[in-house]
Amino acid sequence: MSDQGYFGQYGGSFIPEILYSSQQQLLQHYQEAMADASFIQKVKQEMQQYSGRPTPLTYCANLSAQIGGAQIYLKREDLNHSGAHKMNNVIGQGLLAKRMGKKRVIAETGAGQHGVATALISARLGLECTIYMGAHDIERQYPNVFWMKQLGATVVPVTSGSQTLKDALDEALRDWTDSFEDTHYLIGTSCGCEPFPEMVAGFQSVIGEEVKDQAMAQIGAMPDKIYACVGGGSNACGIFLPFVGTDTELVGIEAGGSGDGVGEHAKRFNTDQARFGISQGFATKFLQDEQGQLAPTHSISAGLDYVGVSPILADLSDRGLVRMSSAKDDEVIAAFKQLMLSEGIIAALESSHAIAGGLKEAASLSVDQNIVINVSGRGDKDIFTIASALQDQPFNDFLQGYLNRQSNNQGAN
Amino acid sequence: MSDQGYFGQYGGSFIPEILYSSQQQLLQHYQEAMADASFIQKVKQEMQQYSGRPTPLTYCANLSAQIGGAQIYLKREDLNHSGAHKMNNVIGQGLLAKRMGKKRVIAETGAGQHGVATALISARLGLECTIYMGAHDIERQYPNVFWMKQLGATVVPVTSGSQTLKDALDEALRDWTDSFEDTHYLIGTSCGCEPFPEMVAGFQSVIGEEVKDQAMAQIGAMPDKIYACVGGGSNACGIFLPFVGTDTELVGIEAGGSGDGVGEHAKRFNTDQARFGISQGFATKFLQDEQGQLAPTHSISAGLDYVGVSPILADLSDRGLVRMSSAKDDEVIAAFKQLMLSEGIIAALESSHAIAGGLKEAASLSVDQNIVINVSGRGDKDIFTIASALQDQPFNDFLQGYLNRQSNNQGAN
Amino acid sequence: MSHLAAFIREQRQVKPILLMTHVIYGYPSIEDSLQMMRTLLTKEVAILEVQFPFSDPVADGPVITHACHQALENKPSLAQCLLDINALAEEFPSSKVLLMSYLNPLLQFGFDKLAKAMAPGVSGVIIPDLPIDQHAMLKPLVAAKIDPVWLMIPAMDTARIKMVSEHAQGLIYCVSRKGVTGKSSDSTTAKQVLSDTLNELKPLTDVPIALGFGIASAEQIQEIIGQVDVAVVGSALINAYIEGGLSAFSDKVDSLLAA
Amino acid sequence: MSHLAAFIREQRQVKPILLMTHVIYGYPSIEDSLQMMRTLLTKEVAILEVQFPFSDPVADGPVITHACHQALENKPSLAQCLLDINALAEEFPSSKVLLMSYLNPLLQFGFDKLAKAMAPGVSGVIIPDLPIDQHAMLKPLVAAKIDPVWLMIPAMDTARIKMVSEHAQGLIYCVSRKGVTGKSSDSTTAKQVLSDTLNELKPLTDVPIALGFGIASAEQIQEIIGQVDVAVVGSALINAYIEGGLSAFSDKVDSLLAA
Ligand SMILES: Cc1ncc(COP(=O)(O)O)c(C=O)c1O
Ligand SMILES: Cc1ncc(COP(=O)(O)O)c(C=O)c1O
Repeated sequence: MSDQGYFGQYGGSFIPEILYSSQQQLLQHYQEAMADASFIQKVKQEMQQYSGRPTPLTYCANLSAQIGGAQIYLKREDLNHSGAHKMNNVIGQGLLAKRMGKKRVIAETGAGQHGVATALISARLGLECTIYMGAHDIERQYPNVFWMKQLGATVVPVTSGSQTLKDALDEALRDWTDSFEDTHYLIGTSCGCEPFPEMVAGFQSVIGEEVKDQAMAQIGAMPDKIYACVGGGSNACGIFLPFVGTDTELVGIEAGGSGDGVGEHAKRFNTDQARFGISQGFATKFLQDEQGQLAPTHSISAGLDYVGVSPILADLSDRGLVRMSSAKDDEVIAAFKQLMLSEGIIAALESSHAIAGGLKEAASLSVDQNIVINVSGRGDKDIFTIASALQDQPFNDFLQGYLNRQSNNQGAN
Repeated sequence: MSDQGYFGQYGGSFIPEILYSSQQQLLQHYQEAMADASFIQKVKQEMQQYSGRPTPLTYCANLSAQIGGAQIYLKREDLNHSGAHKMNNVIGQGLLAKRMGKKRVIAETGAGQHGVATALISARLGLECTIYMGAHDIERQYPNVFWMKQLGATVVPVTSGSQTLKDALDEALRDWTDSFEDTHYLIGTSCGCEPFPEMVAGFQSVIGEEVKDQAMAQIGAMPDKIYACVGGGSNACGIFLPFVGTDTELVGIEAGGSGDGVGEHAKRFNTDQARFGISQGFATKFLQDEQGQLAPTHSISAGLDYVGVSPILADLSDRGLVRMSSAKDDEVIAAFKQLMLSEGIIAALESSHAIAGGLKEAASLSVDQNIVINVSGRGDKDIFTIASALQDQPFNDFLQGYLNRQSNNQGAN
Repeated sequence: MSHLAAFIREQRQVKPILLMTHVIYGYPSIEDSLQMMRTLLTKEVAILEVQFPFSDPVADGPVITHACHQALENKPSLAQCLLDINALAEEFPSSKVLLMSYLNPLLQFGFDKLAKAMAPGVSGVIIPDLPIDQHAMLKPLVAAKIDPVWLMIPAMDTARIKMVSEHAQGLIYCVSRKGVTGKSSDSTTAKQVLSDTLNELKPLTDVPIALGFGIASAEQIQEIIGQVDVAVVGSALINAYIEGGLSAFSDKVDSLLAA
Repeated sequence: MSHLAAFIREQRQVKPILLMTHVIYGYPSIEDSLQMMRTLLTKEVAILEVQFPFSDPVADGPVITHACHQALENKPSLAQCLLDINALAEEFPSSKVLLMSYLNPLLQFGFDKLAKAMAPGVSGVIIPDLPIDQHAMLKPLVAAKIDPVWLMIPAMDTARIKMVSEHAQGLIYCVSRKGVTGKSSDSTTAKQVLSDTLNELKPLTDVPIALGFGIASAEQIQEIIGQVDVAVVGSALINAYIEGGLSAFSDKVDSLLAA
C-alpha cells in the first residue's frame, strides 16, 4: 500500500539512528509474516476465537426513524474482547512479536484502551508488558490503569511535557532505543515510522472487510457513506481502507473539543493550527505553533486527543478520498445519549464522535440511502466522564460510600 | 420439556389468583411464538445482529499447561452485548413482549446485570421499563443503576425484607398483579412460575447449542465436562440443557460464600439449610429456616446470592444428570486472577465461580480430556469489589480526586 | 355442612353484614398482637383473621409486608401461634378464627400436622399463593373439617368460578380486581365487574362470600351490604395502630362495627 | 574543505582531544543560557553545541527532556536563537558553534531560510531524528557550506557507515550503542564494539569524529583520547547547573577542560 513507507508526502521513517536496525528487522519480519498464509490464518483464528470476530452490523430502526433520513447501521467494534477495536491490532502485533522471538512489548496509551488491550494480549501470549501513559491521563483514566496492573503489566507514568499521549509515545520510543533487542514496540494506532501505519491499518482492515460482506447480506448494497472517529486513525483506516476508491463516501470525524482555540480541540484537519510536520517518527499533519512546537490538545474523549494523525488519512484526505469533519464535546454527549436511548447501545465517547457526525448528515440523506457508523468501542469505561458531565449526585454518593467502607476496612486491618 | 410446568417435583405455578389470567396469556403466546418459525428467526437475528452471537469458544493454552490436566476451553458469554449471557434472555422475552402487544416490561435484578440488559433491550424495542432492585444491592452496584437510569429505565429501590434479589422479585410480582394488562414481567433467570423457567432456559440454550458445533469444529469431540456458575440457574441451564443425557458431565458451581453458616453462602444443594419449598411462584430447593422463612444469603458476587434455584436444575440434580458443587469467595478471587494473568480474560465474579470449580477438577483429569467453562459475563463491572478485595489504594485516591473535582465543579455552577 | 358457613348464616340473620378483621401474629410483638386479637374478640368481631407472617408475602402491600417483616424479628413459631389462637377461640366462642399465611410456612409444617394443630378452634385457612388448581394439597384439612378459604377475583373466568364453587366450604374470599392488600379499587367500572362476577358465582353456591382488599371505613362497608356476607378489613387496622397505637386500633374497630 | 573540519584538525595539533559542550537555548532562561554559553566560550571550549528546544525530544533522556520543556516556557524563537549565537560566534572566533535541534522546528523554519540565518557564525547542525537516508533534505545547508553533522552508532552496518562517510563534512558524531542522552555505556563489550566501528569508519573518511552520550568526567574524556577528536559533554553540565547553579556549571567546565 505504501511506497517505501510513504503515503504521498506523509509517513516515512524519522527515527534516531539507534532504532534503524530494529526497525529494519521489524519491517522484514512483518513482510515475511504477511506473505505467510499460516500467520495470517493464526491472526484470523485469534481474532475469532479470542476476540469474538466477526463483530455484527446492527441496523438501527428507531434511530433511523427519529432522524428521518438515511438508514443507519452500526459496525459493532464495541463487542470485541477488551471493548474496543484496539484488540484487532494487538492480536496482530502480539503474534508478530512472538514470531520475532521478542520477550517483551511496550506501548503508549492515552485513554488506556490500547494499554488494556496490550496488557490483555501480553497475558494471553506470555509476553512481558510495559505501558507508558501520561501522568495526567492516568489521573483521568485510573480504572484502565487498575486493570493493566491486575493483568501483570508495568504502568509507567510519563511526567514530561503535556503528560499525555504524545509524551507517552516519546517515552515508549526512548524505552525502545534501549530495549529493542528483546522488545517489540506495540504502537496503538496507525502512526509512527514505517511499517507501523500500514501494519496497524492492515490488522484493523478486518473491520471494513467484514462490513463489505455484512452490507451485502443485510442491505444488499454497499453503504453510501461510512463514518469513523479519528484519533490516531486506526479504527478509521480499518473501516475505510477496503472501501477506498469505491462509490462509498468515507467520512472521518475528529474531536472538535470545547472550541476552536489552541488547546481546545484535537483537529488536525480543517484548522490552520495544524500543518505538515515531522515528529514522533513520521511525517503528517501535526497541531503545532509557528515555532514547530507540538501543540496541546483537548477532547472529552481521552482517546481522540492526539496531536498527529495517521499519514494514511492525511494522504487520503489530500487526495479527496476521505472527507474530514469534526464533532464538539456537547454534540458528542448528545449523540451518545440519543443512541443509548433509542437503541440501547452504550458507545465510547470516542465512537460517539462518529455517531454525532453520522446523525448530523443522515438527516439530509434520503430514506433509501444507507450509512454505516463505526462504534469503535463501548462506553461503560466512560462512566466517570459521563456521570461528571451529567453531575449525577447518586454516583458521587455511591463513591463516597465506597470510600467510607474502604477506610473502615483498613481501620479493621 | 416440562410436564405442565413441572420438572419432577419442582416448578409449577404458585401465584396469586390475580395473576392467573395473565400467566395463561403468557403461556399461550409463548407456545404460539415457539411454534412460529418467523419468531424464532427474529430472535436468532437479533442475537446475531444486536448481541454479536455466536460467542466464541476460547482455548486456553497457558491455563491448561499451568493446571497440567484437562484442556480448558471457555465459552465466552462475556462478549455478548451488555457483557453477560443475560442478553440472550432479554432478547427473547423482549421480542415476545412486543409480540404480545405489551407496552411495558418490569424486571427484578440483583447484581444489576439483568436490569441493565432489560433496560438495553427496552430502549432497543421501544418498551417502557421499570426495574426493581434491592436497596442494599443498589448501594453495592450503583454503576449498573446509573446505566439503567441513563437508558431511560425507572429504577425502584426495594426497601422491604433483606433488600436484595428475592425481595426485588416479590416487588416485581406485586407490580405485575397491578399492571399485567399492558406489562410483561421479564424475569431474569430460569425461575418463577410456568412458563418462565422453561422459557428462560430455552432462550439461553443457544449457548449450549453453539458449544456443540464449536466443540466439534475446534476439539473434534464433545467436551468431557462442562462447568457453569449457578445463581438462579439461567446460564447453567443454557449451556447444560443441549448436553443432558449425553456423555458430557454437567457441573454447576454455587456460591460457597465466606463459610457454611446460615447467611454466609448461597448454596441450595449439598447443605441442609436448603430444602424443598414453594415460594416466589414456584417449587424448588430454597434456603430456609425450620419455620419455612426464606433465609439470608451471601456471595462475593451479587449475581449469585439468590435464595432459590431453577426447578430445572433441582430436578436434574435429583436425577443425577447434573452434579452440584460450590466455590468459596477466596477461591473465586484466586481463580479470577489466575485466568486474568494467564489468558488476559477478565471474568465476572459470578463466572469466576465456574472457573474456580473447573480449574480445581481439571487438575485431576488427563491431558486428552477437554472441559468447557462458561464465562457468563465480564468482570469490569466488578472493579469496585475487586479493588476493595485487593485494598487498591490508588483506586481510592482516584475516586477521592474525582469527588474533589466534582464538588469544585458544582461550586462553579 | 361447614361450621363456619353455619355460623355466618346464623349471624347474618341479625346483621346485614359481618366484619372480618385481620391481625398479624407477632406484630408489633407477640404479646401486643394477642392483645389486638383480644380487643377484637371482646368487641365480638364476627371473624378474626390471623396472619402468620412469611418472609416473602407477595400478595401483600407495603403496610402488611412491612408489618410481617417486623413480626419476623420476634421469631414467631407456627406451632405456638396455633396454640395461642386456639386458646383465644376457646375463650371467645362467639367469634370464628381463621388462619392466614403463605404456602411455604404451612408446607414446611406439614398439612397433616397442620390439620391437627388447627383443631378445634381454627375454622379455616387462607393461602393467597395457593391457586384453586392445587386444592388437592389441602385434602388433610378438608378431611379434618377445616375449611380452605379459596380466593376469587372479579372477571375470573367461568370455569374457575365453577372450580371455586365446587371446592368452597365455609367461606369464599373475593378480592378486588387488581393489586395487593391495602389498595382500594372503587372505580365504578371495577364495581360493575365485581357485581357481575358475584352474580355469576351466587347461583353456583350457597357458601357465604367475603369481600376484601382496600376496605378502610364504615362507609365502604355500608356500600357493599347486600352484595356479600362479610367485609374484610386488613391494612386499615394496622394503619390505625401505626398512627395511634392500641387505643386508636380499638377506636377504629368501634367505628367499623358501627357500620 | 569544511571550516569546521579544518578548525578541529588545527586545534588537534596542540590538544590530544577537544571538548564539545552542550547548552539548551532558553534554559533556565534565555539570559542564563546565553550566560552559560559565554562562560564556555570564555574558557575557550573548542565547540559549543546549542540545542534549540523541541516539545518532543525523543532522543534525549530525562535531564535534557525536562530542561527542554522548561526552556519552552520561555517561548524561545529559532530566529532570535540564531541571531544570538551568531553574535556569540562573532565575539568568540576561537571556538566553533553548532546548532542542535529536532527536525520539526527546523523544517517549519525552512532549510533555505535556515541556511541564511545560520550563516556566518553557526558552522553546522545536528538533527538526531533525521536519518542519513534523508540527507537530501539538507541540500540548502550543504550548498551554504554549513555542515550537517551526521550521527553514527557502534555496530552500524557497513553500508550505512559508508553513507555517513560519503555525506560527512565537518564532523561525524558517534553516539554510544543504546539509549538516550545522559546514559553512559561503559561495559567493556560496548567499548570493543565502539572501537571496531571506529576502525571501520576511519579508513573511509578523514572527517573528524566526536563521541558523545554519557561522558561526565575528565577521566572518561582521558579514556577516549586517541580514539576520537572530540568528546561531547551534555547532561553532565546541566546536572552541574541543577546542583550548583552557574558557578558549579563553571567549575564543571574547568574540571573537564583539565582533561
Ligand atoms: C474506543 C476508541 N475509539 C477510537 C480511539 C482512537 O484511536 P484510533 O483513531 O486509532 O482509532 C480510541 C483510542 O484510545 C478508542 O479507545
Ligand atoms: C455474569 C453473571 N453470571 C451469572 C449470573 C447468575 O444468574 P444465572 O444463574 O441465572 O445465570 C448473573 C446474575 O446476575 C450474572 O450477572
